[in-house]
Amino acid sequence: MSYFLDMLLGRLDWDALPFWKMLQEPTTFNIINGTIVTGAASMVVLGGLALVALITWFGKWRVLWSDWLTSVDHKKIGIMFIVVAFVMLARAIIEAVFMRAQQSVGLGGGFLSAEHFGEFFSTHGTIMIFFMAMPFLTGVINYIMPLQIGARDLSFPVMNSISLALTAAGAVLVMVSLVLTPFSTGGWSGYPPFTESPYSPGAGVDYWIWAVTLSTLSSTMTGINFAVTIYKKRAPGMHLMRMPLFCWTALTTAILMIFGMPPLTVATALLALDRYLDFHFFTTDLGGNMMNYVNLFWAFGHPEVYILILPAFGVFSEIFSTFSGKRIYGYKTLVIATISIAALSFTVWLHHFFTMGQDASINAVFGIATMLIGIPTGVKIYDWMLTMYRGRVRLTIPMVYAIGFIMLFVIGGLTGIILANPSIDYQVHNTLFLVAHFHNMLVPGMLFGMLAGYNYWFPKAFGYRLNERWGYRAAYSWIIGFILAFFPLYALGLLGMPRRTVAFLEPAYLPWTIVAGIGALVVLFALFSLIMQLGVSIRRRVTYAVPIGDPWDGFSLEWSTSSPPPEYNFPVIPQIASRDPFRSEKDSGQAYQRPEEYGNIEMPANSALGPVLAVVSFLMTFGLVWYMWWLVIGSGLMGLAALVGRSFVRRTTRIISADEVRRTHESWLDQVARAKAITRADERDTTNQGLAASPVEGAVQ
Amino acid sequence: MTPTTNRHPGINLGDMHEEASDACESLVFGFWVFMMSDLIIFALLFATYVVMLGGTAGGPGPHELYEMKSAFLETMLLLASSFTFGMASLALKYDRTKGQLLGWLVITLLLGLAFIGLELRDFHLMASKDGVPSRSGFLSAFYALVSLHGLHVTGACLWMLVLFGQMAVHGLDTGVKTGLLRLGILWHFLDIVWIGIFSVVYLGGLV
Amino acid sequence: MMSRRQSIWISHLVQRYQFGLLLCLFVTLAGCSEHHLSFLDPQGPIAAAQRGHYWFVVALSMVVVLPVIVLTPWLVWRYRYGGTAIYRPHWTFSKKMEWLIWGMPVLIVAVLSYVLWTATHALDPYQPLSSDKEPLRVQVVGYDWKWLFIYPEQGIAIAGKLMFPADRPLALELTSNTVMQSFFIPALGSQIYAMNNMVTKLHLAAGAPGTFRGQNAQYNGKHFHEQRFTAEALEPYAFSDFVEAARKTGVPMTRQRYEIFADPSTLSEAERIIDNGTNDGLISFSQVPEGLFEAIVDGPLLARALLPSGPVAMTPRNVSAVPKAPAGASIVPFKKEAAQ
Amino acid sequence: MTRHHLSAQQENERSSELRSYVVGYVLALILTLTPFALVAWSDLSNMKLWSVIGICALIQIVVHFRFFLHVSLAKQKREDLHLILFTTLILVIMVGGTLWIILNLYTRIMPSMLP
Ligand code: HEA
Ligand code: HEA
Ligand code: CUA
Ligand SMILES: [Cu+2]
Repeated sequence: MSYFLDMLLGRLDWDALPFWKMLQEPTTFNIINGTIVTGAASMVVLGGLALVALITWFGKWRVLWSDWLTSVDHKKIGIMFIVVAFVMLARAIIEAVFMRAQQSVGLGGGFLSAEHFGEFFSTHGTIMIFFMAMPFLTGVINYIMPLQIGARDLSFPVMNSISLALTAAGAVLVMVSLVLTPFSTGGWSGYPPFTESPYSPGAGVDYWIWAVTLSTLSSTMTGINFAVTIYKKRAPGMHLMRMPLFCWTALTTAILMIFGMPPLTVATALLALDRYLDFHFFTTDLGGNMMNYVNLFWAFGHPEVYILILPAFGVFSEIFSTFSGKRIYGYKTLVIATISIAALSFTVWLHHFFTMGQDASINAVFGIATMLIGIPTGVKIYDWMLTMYRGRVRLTIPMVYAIGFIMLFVIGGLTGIILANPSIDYQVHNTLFLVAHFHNMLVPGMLFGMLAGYNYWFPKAFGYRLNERWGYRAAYSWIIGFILAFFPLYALGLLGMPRRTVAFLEPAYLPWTIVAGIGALVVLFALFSLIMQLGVSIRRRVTYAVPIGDPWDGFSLEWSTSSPPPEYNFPVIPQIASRDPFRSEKDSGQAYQRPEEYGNIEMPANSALGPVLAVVSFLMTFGLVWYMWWLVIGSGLMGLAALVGRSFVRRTTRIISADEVRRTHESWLDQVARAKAITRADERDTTNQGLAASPVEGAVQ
Repeated sequence: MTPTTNRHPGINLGDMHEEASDACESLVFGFWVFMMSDLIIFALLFATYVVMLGGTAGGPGPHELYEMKSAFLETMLLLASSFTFGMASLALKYDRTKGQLLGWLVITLLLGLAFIGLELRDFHLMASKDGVPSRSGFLSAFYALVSLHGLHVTGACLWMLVLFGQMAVHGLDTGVKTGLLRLGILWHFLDIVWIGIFSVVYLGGLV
Repeated sequence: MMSRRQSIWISHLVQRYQFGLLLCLFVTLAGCSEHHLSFLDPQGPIAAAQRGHYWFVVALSMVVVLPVIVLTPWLVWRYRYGGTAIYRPHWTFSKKMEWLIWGMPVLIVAVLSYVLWTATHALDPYQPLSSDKEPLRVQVVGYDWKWLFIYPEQGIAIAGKLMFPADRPLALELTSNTVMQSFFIPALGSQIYAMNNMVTKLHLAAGAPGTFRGQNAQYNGKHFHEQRFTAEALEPYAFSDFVEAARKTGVPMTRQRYEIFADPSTLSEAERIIDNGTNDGLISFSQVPEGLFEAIVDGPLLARALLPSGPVAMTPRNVSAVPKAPAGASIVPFKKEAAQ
Repeated sequence: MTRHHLSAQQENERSSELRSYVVGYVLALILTLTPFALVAWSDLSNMKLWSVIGICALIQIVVHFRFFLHVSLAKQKREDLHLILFTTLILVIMVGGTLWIILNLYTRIMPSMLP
């Protein structure tokens, strides 16, 4: 019987329950920590149950299944990616706030146990990078990029759904680690030998390995999908040099994913071999060494941070141009700069381990390569400024984020340049100065970028604008909260405070950690504002509706379709004759033309492969974490069967008839004809239905 | 399609197979991109292998473990299979019957299986000389690299079986053709990786 | 190279004294600890040069960073919607501007790169410091969660404090008996990793007697934040007194004591057992055999073999209090619930 | 209904492609046999052997690309070439960088690991 149980449950036992230790040894400290973790776990469980209950109550299972989960429409997949990002974000933020709260009372103690603090920074980092930032930007690119290049979908829609499935499975795995604990305490970089079995024997590191592996595979497939789509599915006439800058950044991001993910795959796979099969890559006892792990991890890690930032750069390029009422300054320069950043990002990874002991010349070479990235980045910044120059700048919400970004990002860039100097890095490496640097890039850079894009494209995706008042509140409290929360960390780092410290003994740190804690509260308020913004907007969606689809007087193709766009995006694939095609159409009065004839449209049919693989890959990795080998083998075979089975399917598309296309399109065109065109002065008013007055009428002046 | 430009790497089906040829442009390109990503994985394992050469930890090293003869045989098998797969591709492109195609594919499959068999025999022999992955960092790196290649070959063989199944159900339709083209790319690619393995691992170690 | 003169010059440029004072103010406000914490308050030539380099980079980057911070709000205001400034929606390129926006960063990066190259070589931690005195050799071993400082020439080892004479440079060799760690005394200079089976090197020096905070900066488990020590630069005579005292009153390094020490525990836990609970944050070992460090680098078994068997603590009273280290403890250094 | 349905141009294409495989096979055989034979029977110095092995391998890789994968600089689409060149670049950077870094680290801090 017990033998059977062991087989069934692997190494899973009572210890895994978050409240177990609290029950065994009920000290105050254990009770506090047990309660926090149990609370989190119950939130996961109750949240899940509530969701199931709600869906059942409203009878939405069928809709969920056939309209969403099995859908291979890039727009829906994009939205689902963002939903995953949002759910994971909620957890990572709470952890961040806990860490800041702990450190603001961390003088000589605090309330969090060291293990929980370790799990917090590890899950926070892992989630933010792999399950918040990556899905978020993948979602945005998924939604926008095909619209901008005039395509109906990605090249491989089913693979797109599989990418989503793997990310979702990884996210669920991380969430499950809250209920069946523990998670790794090795940080998001998971350096061995600390993460090897002798030092981290539990399931924690295995959760980390498999969650990250799922995310990596997902991103590799996403990268391939994006790159092929951009190369092969552009509308006729859309040369590479006519693509909107966001598509350029999508392309470079895709290439970084394709080539940047493999080192991580290798690093985590070798670590897994060490842990599961007693290989000796990173343990020094039998001829291994951890230096190669560090090397491999950062050969991924550095391109990764540019994966995170480049799409944000793309978003900002669109936003600066749109809200300055002006074409982007220096398109070619921006393209060249983007490509240089992407290429250079493969040549600098050593700057994450200047202090390992290699030759000064190696350090110097990589240090200089790192600083070189400052050049194209600076050029981009100046190009954006020159875009505003002689423009008509409208301080909308996306623009507030953009301005905040540009001013804060240069400070983060400056500290990056500081870190790039090996002899200085010897002082600030592994301190909160570094933490401040990368949050300075990630929050005003990647996060503001995504938030700006969210405010900018939300009307496109859902057909109504977001509420302004809460939007501004969110944006400004983001900026202020960020400054308060992270600038003190620069000071703390300069004062020698190491990162990943649960508590400290220097009174000198306290004022700074308290300010940072307050900043985290402001950021929390920003998050609250975002939620309010969304809630209010949904309630007033009729008032804010912009069905015509061009609320900001945009430049690129996505604004030329209805909001939300039809499944097939374009009733007729547009013919592109210039950069900023929609702008040109509007300028020459050619926008909203009636196509001469409509054709049948062949769209990819729904597929259950994605959801099936999501379940299978979750079960498989869960089995791996807890040593439930039957589950691993069983789900592995199921996955294989699903893939093979799918390869026999031949009817993978369905036809949307020309009649239906005509009906939808003509009724939208009628709506366009009835709508009132507005100038930019009324942009934020409820009269904005998404139809821009033509420039002849002084639309922007 | 003008005969002077290739739409994608690998053999191009050309206008005799219009539908498949069109479908291939994205499919094969995508697969090729994936191969390049996979190539980075192999490259990093090669680098890892080289930097772990010194990590024998007193255990057996290349000279004790590697056998020139079987490495040579394996090389010949893979190389021949690349050629026979080429013949299969030509049969697919120019002959409208399945006979030749199937013949060449089956030969390729047998060569592939023979390769795997031989490799397993190698591993077995090595294990009997204490050459197991848990023995040392060096051996860990060896097994990670070489068996990843072996796993790829195994996967390719399985894929071929699946394609046989599809051929039985659907005949030689576009799906099968594009599948074969991609499989061909994988097959040649694995041969290229093997060049690296026999040069860096076996010959380099036996020098 | 980043000579002293140069760094002083740079520092003047950026008003070194003002910032230093400001820092001190904060430190004092918050109840000044007598330990120097930061390289911005440098206590030795390396840290001083690093501070100089730091401010130099900050100052030079300002040339390209400040315009962004200043001009962005100005642009937003000047070219606001509804304003009257010139509007050129189709103006998208200017050769002159192009020269400026590429040229400035290129120039700055060129200068920074030159300085980076020289400074990196000059401050290479492997580079011995020039001094008319022989450097003091100390071998540093990282354990979970404490450091051991072995003085091979003196035959002593201490944990919790790093004592050295202020007038001689320090030549450190570092390794770790466990996971990767990073040895770091900010007020003196560079941090560097310490890794199992490997030896890294670091050269430091203090300008004058004083105490400086030292720590491990690479996360290594739940007592990571307690892995701290005090570095103390002493007057020359005080150092020889210290060595004498350690030789006399230090506990002899035995295999048993070493094993207790090497087990995962904080310094104070180890001190309680090994050092009779003197509770002064310091364990000193005498009779440290020659070659202990090298043996630790080569493998835990060698280190153990090198050490003579002997009692754990000074008095039998404490011996009974010592938990028996289970067999194989060193193979699985982290028991799931290591000593609280 | 096989070959005689092919047009003259297709016949041409067919024979040139067949030639490509055969030539490729023969070249690959030569480039494989040479290093194996040298390692087995010659007594060249190690350094020389390694260079021969390396050079043969590199040429053989090119041969495979050219004759089996039909990749040619002149006829390929731009994106295919971009991709191959970029992959080569990344490969060189990552592998070269790894070797440079780790081997240097060995000499400085872990001489026992030097091969
Ligand atoms: C994208 C990455 C990202 C982001 C956004 C953040 C955001 C934050 N992070 Fe963190 N962090 C990391 C990545 C990130 N972090 C990483 C990689 C580490 C290192 C881990 C390690 O050590 O290994 C780390 C570590 C880290 C630490 C540990 C420091 C240490 O080592 O001692 C701390 C401590 O306070 C911290 C705090 C915060 C705080 C307060 C925020 C706040 O800014 C968070 C607030 C964020 C939000 C409120 C999100 C905003 C909302 C949206 C985007 C949603 C909007 C969308 C819709 C409405 C649809 N972070
Ligand atoms: C989006 C993420 C992002 C971005 C964009 C960057 C951008 C940069 N990063 Fe950062 N970085 C991270 C995320 C990011 N980083 C993370 C997550 C880590 C730590 C991970 C961990 O350890 O957990 C890290 C760590 C890190 C280190 C390692 C430090 C250490 O571990 O000790 C270094 C060192 O060189 C560095 C440097 C840089 C540089 C030079 C840039 C440059 O690209 C910046 C370029 C921008 C500018 C320079 C500003 C604009 C330019 C101008 C206004 C004009 C010209 C300026 C000059 C000529 C100077 N980063
Ligand atoms: Cu107190 Cu400096
Ligand atoms: Cu980096």
